[in-house]
Amino acid sequence: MQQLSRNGVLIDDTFAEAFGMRATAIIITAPTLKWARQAAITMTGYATSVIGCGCEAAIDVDLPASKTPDRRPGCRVMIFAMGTDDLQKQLKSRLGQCVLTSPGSACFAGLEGTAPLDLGNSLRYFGDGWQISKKFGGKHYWRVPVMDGEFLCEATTGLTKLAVGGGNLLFLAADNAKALNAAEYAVAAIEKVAGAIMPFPGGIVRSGSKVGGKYKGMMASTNDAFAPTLRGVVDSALTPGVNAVLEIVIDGETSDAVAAAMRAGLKAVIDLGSEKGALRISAGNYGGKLGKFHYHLKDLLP
Amino acid sequence: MKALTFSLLALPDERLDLSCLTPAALAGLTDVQIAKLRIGTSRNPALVGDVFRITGKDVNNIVFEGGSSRFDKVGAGLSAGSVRVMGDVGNQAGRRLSGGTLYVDGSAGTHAGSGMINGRLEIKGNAGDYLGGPLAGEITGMEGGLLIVRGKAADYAGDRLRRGTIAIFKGCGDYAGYRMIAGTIVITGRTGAMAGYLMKRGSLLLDRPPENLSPTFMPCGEPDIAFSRLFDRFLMDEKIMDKPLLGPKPGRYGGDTAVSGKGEVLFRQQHR
Amino acid sequence: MLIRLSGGDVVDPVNGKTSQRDVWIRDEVLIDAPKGEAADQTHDVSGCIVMAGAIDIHSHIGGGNVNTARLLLPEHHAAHMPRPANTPLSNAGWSTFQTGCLYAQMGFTTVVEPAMAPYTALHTHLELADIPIIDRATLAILGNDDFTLSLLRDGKSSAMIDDYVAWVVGSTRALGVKVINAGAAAAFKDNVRSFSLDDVVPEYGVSSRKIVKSLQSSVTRLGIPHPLHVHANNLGIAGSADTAAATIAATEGVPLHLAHLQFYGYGTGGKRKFSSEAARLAEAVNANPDVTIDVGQVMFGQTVTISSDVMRQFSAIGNASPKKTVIFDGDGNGGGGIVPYRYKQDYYGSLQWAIGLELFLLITDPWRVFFTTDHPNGAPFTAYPELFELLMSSASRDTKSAELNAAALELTTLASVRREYTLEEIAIMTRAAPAKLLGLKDRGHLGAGAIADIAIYRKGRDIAKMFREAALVFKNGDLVVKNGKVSRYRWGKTLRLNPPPDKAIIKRMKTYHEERYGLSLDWFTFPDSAIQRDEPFAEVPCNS
Amino acid sequence: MSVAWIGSQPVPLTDAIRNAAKLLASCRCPVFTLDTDVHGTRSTIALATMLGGACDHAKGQVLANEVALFTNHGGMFTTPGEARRRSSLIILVGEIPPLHHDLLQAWAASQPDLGDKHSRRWFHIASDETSSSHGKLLRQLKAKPLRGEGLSLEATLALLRARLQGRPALSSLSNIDSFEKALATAQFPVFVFSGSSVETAGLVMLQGLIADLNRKGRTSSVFLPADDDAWGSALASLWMTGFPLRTGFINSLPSYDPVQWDVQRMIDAKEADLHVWVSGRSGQIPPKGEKIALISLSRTEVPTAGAAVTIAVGQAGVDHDGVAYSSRIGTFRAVQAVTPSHLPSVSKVIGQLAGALPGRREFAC
Repeated sequence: MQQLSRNGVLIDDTFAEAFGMRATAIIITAPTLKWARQAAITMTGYATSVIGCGCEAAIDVDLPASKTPDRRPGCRVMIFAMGTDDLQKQLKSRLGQCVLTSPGSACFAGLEGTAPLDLGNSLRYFGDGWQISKKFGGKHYWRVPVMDGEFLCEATTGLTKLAVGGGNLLFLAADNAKALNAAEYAVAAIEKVAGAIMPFPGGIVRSGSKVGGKYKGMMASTNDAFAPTLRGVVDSALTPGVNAVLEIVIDGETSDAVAAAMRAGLKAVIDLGSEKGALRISAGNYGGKLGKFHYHLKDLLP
Repeated sequence: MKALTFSLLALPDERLDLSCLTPAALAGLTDVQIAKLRIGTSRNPALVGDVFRITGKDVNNIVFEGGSSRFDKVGAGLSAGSVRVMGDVGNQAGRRLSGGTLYVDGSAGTHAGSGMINGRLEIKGNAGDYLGGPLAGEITGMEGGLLIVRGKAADYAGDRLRRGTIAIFKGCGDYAGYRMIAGTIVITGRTGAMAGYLMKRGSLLLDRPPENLSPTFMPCGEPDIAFSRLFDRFLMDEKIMDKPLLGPKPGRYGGDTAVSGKGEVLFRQQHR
Repeated sequence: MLIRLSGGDVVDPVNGKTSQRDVWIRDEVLIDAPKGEAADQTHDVSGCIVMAGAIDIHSHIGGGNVNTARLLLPEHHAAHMPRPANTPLSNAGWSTFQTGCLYAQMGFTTVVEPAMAPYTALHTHLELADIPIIDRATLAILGNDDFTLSLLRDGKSSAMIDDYVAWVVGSTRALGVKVINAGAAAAFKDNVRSFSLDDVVPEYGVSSRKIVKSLQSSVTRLGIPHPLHVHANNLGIAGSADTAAATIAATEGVPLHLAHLQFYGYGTGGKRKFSSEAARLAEAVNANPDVTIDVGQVMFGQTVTISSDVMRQFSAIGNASPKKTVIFDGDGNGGGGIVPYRYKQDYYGSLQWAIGLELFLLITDPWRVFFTTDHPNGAPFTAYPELFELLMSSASRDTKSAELNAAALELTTLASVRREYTLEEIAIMTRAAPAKLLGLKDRGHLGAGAIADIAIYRKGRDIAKMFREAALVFKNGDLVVKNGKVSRYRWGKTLRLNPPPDKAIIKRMKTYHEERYGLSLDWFTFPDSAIQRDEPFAEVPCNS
Repeated sequence: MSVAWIGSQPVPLTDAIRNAAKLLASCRCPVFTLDTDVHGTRSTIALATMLGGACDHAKGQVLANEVALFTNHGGMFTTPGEARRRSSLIILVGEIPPLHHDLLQAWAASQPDLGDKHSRRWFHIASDETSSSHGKLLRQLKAKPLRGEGLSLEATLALLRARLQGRPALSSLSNIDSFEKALATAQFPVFVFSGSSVETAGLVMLQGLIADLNRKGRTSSVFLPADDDAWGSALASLWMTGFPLRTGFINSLPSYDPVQWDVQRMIDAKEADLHVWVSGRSGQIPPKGEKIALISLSRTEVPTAGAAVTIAVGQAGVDHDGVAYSSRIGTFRAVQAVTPSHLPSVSKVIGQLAGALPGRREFAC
């Protein structure tokens, strides 16, 4: 494989292969950022992968009070799924269990989108007839009485079909500490990119996978080519000196958002240098057969 | 292009039905054809040309130079474009307005904004009874849009409001929000007796504690709700108000319990 | 004045086959072609169909409940704005004035208001007298009043019931008797909410069946030409076909007219437990020569339901559109309910529409099925032209069906029925048969001696247009409509029976009203002069 | 004795008719104020249809209040006869006009003979102030007041409705417990109201209350119009034009608008230029100080001050036979002349006016 080098970090001439997804976004506000984030974090828990969780979700960005509809601090949360029905189902149950329940929360559409997804429309019945519908400024809200006042929730949010899931970067490092350091730098940089989320814990995944496995029914199994302990016994992608690999998976509102996120992550890890971080950066793909979005690392370099 | 302008020649003896003078109705007509439209309502009804001098060409931008309390149904059915009246209007201004803007530089008679569906109607002066309300027999009032009265409104403002927002700045008479179905009425200044009588749902938003409510309105404390901030912001974004109306912890009454108790009166707390 | 209508196709099944012949009018009546006389006026009606003036036997055109509907719905005019523009008949026409004009323009010359509460007879007649051009008549409602129910409870003689019925018919100037959900309006005042043929009115212990049977017998014995006009129990309810079938079976050899049968054509089949039983009812009607029915066809759009079946109307409040209603617990027979309603092309509306047409098409004898929409309950009478077209053209039924709810239509036989009414059958159903049913020997046909009520339609492919705008209409020999427009106003008469009153019953009524209402009987009766028109009434003889 | 005047000058009736017809033919916007029986109303409306202009009743304001209950809401009603025979619990709503006191006293003197047949009990829904004339009636009926401190009638009705549905409210009502007990036993309670005693809003509240009670039991109301003739005229207008009074005719087509066609308002605003006052009621004359031409059809022996033409007319049921709405029976009644006189009926005079108009138009009466 041809490799490029930047600041001592080798960049594989490969690409991340990603898929079209359905996505939505909501804005959660609360009396304080802490409680807005709490609602958001709870809502996006157990949402790392559509395979096991039904959706992939995370906080996109925090929003200052001046940028939210009700002038309280908040954050924008994005949720991704493979189909509209899945997305609606996940949105409804997570909103009901995690946002409605969270102290002082309110919830608004975070995306214009091409079609509506129910927010308050599906939760209003919690009001048992006392819910209040309000339409103004071209928007529709529900006010549901709860024990600390009202849960204010926009009736719908938008759905986008232009979303992309599965952008990724692989950081190959000399040891675990350096791999983690590189990944953390990447996460911090990508968090600043609007419209892109990293659904795995802290944005990082260590159990990269390949499609299928030897056991029946396994949809995915360990990415043995990148598992350092197997370097000698399998057809490994790892080069000598690499003893740990961590991956960042990126879902974006648009393909551009994924590219921007990868670009930011690449830059951060390159800037960090091979001494403190990754020796080499790669990306995961399936040979280009499965996903229609290909992000070539060489095109994204600083 | 200069606005299509109707300059009042002399005050008419009769009430005029000006519903035919909207952009959609006048599109494609020549000045001569317009001058021949019948607007009078008595036995020898006046034509447009008898009452107005017509100048300008831009049919999407209609201006009445001069007004009268006999100008009925100004901007009725307006769906796009702009109508401005530099004076008073009579009854049913902006009746079933569904888009565009109607601006009245003076005062309006009864039923201004009756059955509005969308769009914006702003009245600089006062409005008569039944602001936004239905005509006799109709069972829903305003169904959407923005209706702003910078002066006072008389009785039954927002009668059977179903959707949309009405804002009244210098107080109103009795029975504001009578039989409201939903929607929002903002009132600053004094509100007369029996506001919200028979309201089913909907919100009356006041800048002060209400007086003379029916005993079927129950105090509901002053919980902190996000809605008041959201709505305050809407009022300012739309340039309806220049400062917050309710603030974060408005007082609340629920009512009319004679009907269901699902409507509300929210008001700005005085001590804040 | 001698008028000749020359060259038209005369459709007059009572007097022979359809043929091209001249029709002659002398003053107010039809005559055979006079020999050696020249007409003062000749109208060339070649290319036209000539029929007798049409007769509507069941149309709520005036009286307290109709006027209350006007009061409740001033916005209704707007709901009935002409569509398409400039076709005057597409406007329902609320006023008495409009009613007369709109009927005349379609070639109708006699219309029966089928529900006059006896205590509001004066009001009804004032309204009917203000309907221009056409003749009117009305049926007196009985069967829910304390007096009738007390007679039945107390087992009084049939002669006494006959005397009472005759007094009511005579003093209210009715052309017949109607019973509306017999006993239910009385029971509703006692908080009964559903009422069937064998249910019993509280306080009286009298069943609905007993009331109907007693009045049916009285009407027959009194020689009232029109059989008892029955609005049966359970109108509009899924499963009401059983009630209608039971009522049909209850004729027992005595004539009976069942009103707006469509509203009883409902079974409980299908997913929505609302299905068509029209075929079964049509079979029952076909098999029972004592029964006549009118249909009460449903057509789509905004209308208002007006009925003295106060129990039924109360139960319909929830479906009111727009949501405002009047429910009136009147004196005895005088109650009712006004419930506005919009027939939508949904499952229910489609089914109702189809059931009405099934009845029209599956009942084989045009002498026993009558053309009504139960105006305005099923549709305003201004929908008649479209209905004529549906009856006369299976293709137009197919076209309309394609717009409607397929699931509903599948539960009906409509698609398989290809019958098309002929002009002769239309003439029987809307002219000859109503005249016979009502005992009006002077109309419904074009034979010599009949009054000159004539409708002339210009033949054309567009059946609805043909019937919407009569080319010429004559009423009592007066030319009143030209090219679908009223050209001359006149005042018709209200047709009534006048059975001789029995002195004893008058005395009894005086006592009853003084005791029970604290008022003398003359508060409840009126002289002809109260109508303030020249000869407002015309008498129709009872059968001897 | 004179029956017609031009200005203050007695003239033969035919001259007055001709003169009035001239005024009618030449005016721009005639308005008609009615206060007459059904046939007087019918003829006046027929004339107004020919001429354009508008028709209103002399008591148009309170009539509009009553009409609005129906046009805006509807309700549940019964007749005075049915109330008398069937209701053991009568609730008076506000002040019932004196003209109906005889009826109420007749009920009090009788016993229901249908339904629960209990002797009648009376309640009275009242505002905090009640006039003394009404107080006497209430004492005679032994009507228990339902009222709350400082509450208007509209507020009291709201409170009562909330209470009967078990919903909370801020005040309490006198005698409410005994009222609830009475309601529980009566089979056909009847609320009695008039348009003069409650604003339309209160009437709508009352009908809501009645609708609530009819979910499980039976209750109705008797409407006693503030003025029988006014209600009769409204009904006649309804069948003739499709609309109640305060109907105008633009191009002979009727339009109903209780604001626009308020005749007194039109006169005050000088939108009208000819006022035709049509009253067969003794002593009733048009409001003074009107600044437009006036034709007065009044039951009078002297010319009406300020009228261009005055024609004396009779009253139905006094001077001549006629038909009038009667709240005793809740429908129309033929009334006979009590003291037949030479005074012509309104309908006759209006018919002559119509006949004297130039051109040939259809007079629908």
